[in-house]
Amino acid sequence: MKARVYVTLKPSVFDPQGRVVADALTSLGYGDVKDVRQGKFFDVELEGGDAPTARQRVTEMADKLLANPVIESYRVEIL
Amino acid sequence: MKARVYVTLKPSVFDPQGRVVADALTSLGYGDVKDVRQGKFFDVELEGGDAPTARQRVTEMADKLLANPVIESYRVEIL
Amino acid sequence: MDNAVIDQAVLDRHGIKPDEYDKIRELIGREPNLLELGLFSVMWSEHCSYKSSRLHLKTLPTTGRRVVQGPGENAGAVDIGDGMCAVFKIESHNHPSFIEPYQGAATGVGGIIRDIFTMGARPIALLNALRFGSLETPLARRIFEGVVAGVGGYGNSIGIPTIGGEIYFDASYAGNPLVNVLCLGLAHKDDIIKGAAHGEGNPVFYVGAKTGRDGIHGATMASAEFDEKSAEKRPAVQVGDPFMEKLLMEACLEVMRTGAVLGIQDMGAAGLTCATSEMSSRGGTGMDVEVTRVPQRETGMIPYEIMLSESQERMLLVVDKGRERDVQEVFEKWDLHAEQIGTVTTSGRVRLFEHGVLVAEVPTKALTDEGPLYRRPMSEPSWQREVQKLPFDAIGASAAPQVAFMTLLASPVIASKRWAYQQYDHTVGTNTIARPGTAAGVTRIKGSSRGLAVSVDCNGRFCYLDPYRGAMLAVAESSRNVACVGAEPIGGTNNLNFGNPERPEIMWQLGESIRGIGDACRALDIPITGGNVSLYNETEGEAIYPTPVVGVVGLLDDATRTVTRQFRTDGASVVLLGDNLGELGGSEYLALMHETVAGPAPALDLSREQALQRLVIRIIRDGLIESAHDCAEGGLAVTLAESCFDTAFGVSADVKTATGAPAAFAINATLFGESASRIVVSVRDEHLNTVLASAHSAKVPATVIGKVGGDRITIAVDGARPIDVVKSDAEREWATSIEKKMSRPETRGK
Amino acid sequence: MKFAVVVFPGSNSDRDAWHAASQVLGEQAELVWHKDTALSGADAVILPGGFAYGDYLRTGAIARFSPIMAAVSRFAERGGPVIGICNGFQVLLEAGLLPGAMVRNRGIKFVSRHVHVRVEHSDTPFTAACRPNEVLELPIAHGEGNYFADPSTMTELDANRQVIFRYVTPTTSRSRDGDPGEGGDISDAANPNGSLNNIAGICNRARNVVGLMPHPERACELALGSADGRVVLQSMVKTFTERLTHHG
Ligand SMILES: Nc1ncnc2c1ncn2[C@@H]1O[C@H](COP(=O)(O)OP(=O)(O)O)[C@@H](O)[C@H]1O
Ligand SMILES: [Mg+2]
Repeated sequence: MKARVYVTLKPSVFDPQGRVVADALTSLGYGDVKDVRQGKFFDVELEGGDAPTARQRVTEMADKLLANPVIESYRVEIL
Repeated sequence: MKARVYVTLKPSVFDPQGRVVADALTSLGYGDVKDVRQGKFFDVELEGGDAPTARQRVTEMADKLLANPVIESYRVEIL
Repeated sequence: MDNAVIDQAVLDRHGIKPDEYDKIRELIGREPNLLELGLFSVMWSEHCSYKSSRLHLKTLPTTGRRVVQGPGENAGAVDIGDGMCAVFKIESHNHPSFIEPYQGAATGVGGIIRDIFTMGARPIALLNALRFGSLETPLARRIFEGVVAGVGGYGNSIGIPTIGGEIYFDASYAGNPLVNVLCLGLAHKDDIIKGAAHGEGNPVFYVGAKTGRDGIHGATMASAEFDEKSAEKRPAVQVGDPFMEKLLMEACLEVMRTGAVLGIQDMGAAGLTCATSEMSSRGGTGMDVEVTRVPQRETGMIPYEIMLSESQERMLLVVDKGRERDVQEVFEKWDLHAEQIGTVTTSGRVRLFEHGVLVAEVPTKALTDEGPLYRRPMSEPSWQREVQKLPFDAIGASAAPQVAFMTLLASPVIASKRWAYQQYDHTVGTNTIARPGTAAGVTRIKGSSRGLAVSVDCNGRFCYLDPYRGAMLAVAESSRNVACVGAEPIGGTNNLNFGNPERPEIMWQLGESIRGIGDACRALDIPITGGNVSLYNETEGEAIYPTPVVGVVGLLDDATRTVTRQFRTDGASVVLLGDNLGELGGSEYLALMHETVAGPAPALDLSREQALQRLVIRIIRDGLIESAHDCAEGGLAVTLAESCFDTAFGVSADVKTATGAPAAFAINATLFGESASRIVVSVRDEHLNTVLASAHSAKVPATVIGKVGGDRITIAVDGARPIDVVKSDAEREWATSIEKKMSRPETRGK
Repeated sequence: MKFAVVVFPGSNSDRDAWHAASQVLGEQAELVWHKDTALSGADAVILPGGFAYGDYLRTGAIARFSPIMAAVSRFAERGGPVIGICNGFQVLLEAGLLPGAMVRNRGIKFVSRHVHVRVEHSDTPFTAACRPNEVLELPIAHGEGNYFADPSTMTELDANRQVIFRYVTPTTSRSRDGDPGEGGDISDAANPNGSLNNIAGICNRARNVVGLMPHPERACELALGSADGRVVLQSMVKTFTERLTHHG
C-alpha cells in the first residue's frame, strides 16, 4: 500500500522559499510569474493493509508528525 | 493559469529526510512503515496564458531552476 | 561472474594499464575475476595509491619532537602538551563539488570529519579552502552558492564550528572548482586509535548508513553485464546525512572509551574495499568478509557494487572478541546497529564470501602496498620563463592609485568573505576566540590555558608563475598567519590540487611544489603530518593553476593572549615589520587593473621570514601590540585598510617609495606590491620603543609608518597623497562587494 | 542551584549550556539523556541548540516525542523554569509549550552572526537580573528562526506581555557597562530572519517557559566576544535563590 501526503504552508503564512523562487524566476525573464508557493510531499509505503486503513493510519501520521497545524495543512492521497 | 511542478529525487539517490521520517514513524509505533521518500512541489501562478503555453513555460522554469537534473526528476501538471 | 572475460575494453573502463594488469596477475598468480579487478582498480587508482605523487611526497619532512602521528594514518597528530594532541588533516572533494555543488561539498566535509574522529579525536574546528571561476559568470556563482551552503549545511548540523578558510576566484578554476576542507580535532595522547586490524578471530563490525550504489565510478560500472541488471539506477552522486554522521561521531567516540575497539576506519574513497584492505594491511593480518551481511539500501546489489560503493557515513570496526556486547550497547544507545560482517584472519589476504561461497581472494599488501609507483616524466613548461617576465611597457599606463585602491577592495579575492562565513556556525562549542574574517582561526582548549590557531593558504597565481617558490610562499603565508595571532607553528598539512600528471609540465609543477613545501617546512621547522592529493583537475586540456593548499596549526600557551587584524586604540602607532620591496609580479593589482598575470613571484628569504614570525609571536605574547595583519593580496594599502575595518578607527600613513618597479609604476608598486614577509602591527606609545628594540635585535626591519585614528584612510608616499578616502566608503566597497554579485539571478544551466 | 541540560541525539550546544552553567556560573549542571524519563531534581531545565533529530523535517518536530519531554512538560506545568535556546525554542513550539511556529529564515540561508536583542520584560526567571530594555549582544546560528503566529495569537502575546526578546539595532554604548544601553530600536534591518515584529524570544502565559533563538550560553565570556548572555543564566540563579529565601 502506498500513500502520499501533501503538506503546504497555510495561505496566511509567508513562504520564504516560494518568494525566493518567484523573484529568481522574474529576474530570469519570467515576468508573467505572479506567485510561487513551495510545498512538500511524503510517499509513505506501508506493509500490506487496505486503502481505508492506510488512509486512516497515514492521516494519523500527518496529524502527529508530518504536518504542523499551526502553519501547515495537508492532504492524503492513496496511490 | 496555475501549474504545479513535482520534484522528486531520482529512484536510487539516497534520501536522508525520508530515512529519518521513516525511523521516527517506526519508533512512534507505525511498524508497518516500509519506506518514506520526501519530495517537493512548486505551485506557480502565471499571468493569463493558455494551458499549452503555461506547460511549456513552466517546464522551461523547471529545467532552468526548480529541479536539479543531477539528482532530481520532475513532472509538470496544469491545475 | 568469475567467467566474465576481461578484455581490453574492461581494463580500459577500470582505468587499468596493460603493465598494471600484468602486475595484478603476477601478484595473485592467476587471472583476477571481475570483482578482484574492481578491488585493484579502486585501490590502485591515483586517489588511493598516490602512484604519481608518492615518490615525491616521501621527500617531505614528517618528523619533529611534537609529531605523534605522521602521514599514513587517517590523520596526523602533534603533541600540544598537557597530554593532549591536535589531530588534523585536509581533504579535497573537487570533482563531486563540480557535479553537484551542495552535496559534493557537504560529503567532503563529512569525509574529513570521519578521518578525525576515527583517530579517537573529537573534531573541534573546520576550515575550508575554496576556488571558483570568476564571480561574473553564472556558473561560478551557482557553484559558489551551492558549495558554501553545503559546507555550512553539514558542519553546522554536526556542531563543529567553521572558524576560517580562504576563497579565490579565477578563470582557471571555472571548470574545476576546488573544495578543500581541513578538520582539527582534540585527543588525549593515549586515546589515539589506529586503523589497524589485529588479533585472529576478532569480529569486524560495520556501522552507519546502509550501502547503496552511490559513488560507484560510472566508468568502472559500464561493463555490459551490469547494464541489463541495473541500468538507470546508478547515480555517482553521494548524498550526505549529517545527522547520521553526528550519531556515528558521538557513538564512535563513546565506544572507543570502552576499550573494546582495537581498530577503526571510515569508509571513504573506495569504501569497503579500502577499509578492509588498509586495516588488515596495517595490522599485518587478513580479513574474511561475508558481503551479504553488509546492510544494503537497495535491492539486487552484487558483491562488486557492495565493495566499491562510496555511500557516506559508514565505519568499520575491529572489536576485541568477547566484548561485542559492550560495543553493541553503545551503538544501540545512539539508535545505531552494528553488524558483524567478518573476522580478522592471519591469512594476509582479503577474502570475500557471498553466502559462504568464496568470490574474491587477494593479498592485502597487493592492494595497499604493491600498487604501481610512477616516476612520471617532468619538464618545465615552454612558457614558464616567458610568464616570469613583467613587460611594464606593454601593460598600459599605471592606474590612478585611489581608483585602483577602491577597485582592489571590491575585488572578490580581497573583499570581505562574510557572505560565505555568515552561513557557517562559528560560535558553537564556545571555543572560538577569533571570529572568521578577523584573523587565523583561533580556538581555545577548555580545561587548559592553551589555544590552537589554524590557517589554510595558497596563492595559485604565484604557483603558476613559479611552482617552487609559490609553494614556499604558501607555507610562509600560512605559518605567518598563525604567527600573527601569537601562535607558534607546530605542524602542517597540505592538499595538492593539480592537473593531469601524465603531462610532463603538470608533473613538473607537482614536483616543484612538493620540493617547495619541503624546503619551506624544513626551514620554518613545520613537520607535515598528512595531506591529500587531487590530480586531473582540468577541462579540455586546460589545467587549474597549480594549487598546493597549505594548512598550518599553531599553539598558543595562553589563548587569551592573541590579537586580530583590527586596530584597537586611537592614536596607536602603525608599524611595518619587514621590507616594502614593491614587487608587482603576480599581484592582484596587475590582474585587476592591467589584466596581466605575469612577472616573478615575490622573493622569499626563509630565514628572514622565520625571524619575522618569531618576533611577532614574542611581542604578542608579551602583550606589546594591539593588532597584527600580514600583507597579502592588494599589498600594504589593503592591509592598512583591513586593519581599520570592523573598528571605529581610520588610519593615516606615510611610506617611502619602494624601488621594485619602474618610476611610472613606483607608487602603485609601493601601495599594492605583494612582497612576502611583511606584517603591519599597531602599538601603543608606551610599548613603541620596546617593540622597535626587539625588532632591531631580531634583525627585523621595523618602520613607524603612521597612526591609528580619524575617519579616513590616508596613505601618503614620500609626502604625496595617492590615497585619501572616507573609511566608511572604502569599508562599504569591501564589505558588500560579494553579496552584491551574489544577489544576481541564477539558473542551474551551465 | 541545579540545571538539567537535555541532550537529544542531534543536540550540539548541549555542552555549551553545560559549560556556561557549571564552569562559568559555578552552579550545578547535569546532562540528561533524551531517553531518560526523569529530570532528577533539577531546579531549571535547558533545552539546548542543535539539530535534535537532524531536523530535515521541521526543526524540533521529532524531538517532542522523546521520552524526556513528558517530564519536561510536567516540570513546566508545576511552574518549573524551562528555557529553550535556538533548537530548544523550536522544540518548545512543536511541543506546544509555547505558541507559534518557526518558518525558514526570510533569506532562506543559514545565518550565523552576532545580533542585538532588547529585553522587553524582566519579570521572567530568565530576565529577572536584566535592567529594563537592556540590550544584549548575542550570537545567532540558525536557518529556521523566522517566528510566526496567527493574528489572534500575536494579539495575545502582546496583551500578556509574552514577547521577551526583540531584535534591535546595536546600541551606541555596550549594554553591560553602566549605561542602560538605550538606542536599540526595532527595525527591519535589525531583523536577521524575518520574524514577526522582530520577535527573538517569547514566554508562556505563566512566564516560566521561555524560548529564544539567540544563544546566551555562547556569550558568557568576554574571550568569546561578548559576555552579555551571562545575565540570562544569572537571572535563573537570582530567581531561584529569591524563591528559597521566600519559602525558607
Ligand atoms: N600531500 C600530502 N602530503 C603528505 N601526506 C599526504 C599527502 N597526501 C596524502 N597523504 C597521506 O597519505 C595517506 C592516505 O591519504 P588518503 O587516501 O587521503 O587517506 P584517507 O583515505 O583516510 O583520506 C594519509 O595518511 C595522508 O595523510
Ligand atoms: Mg578518508
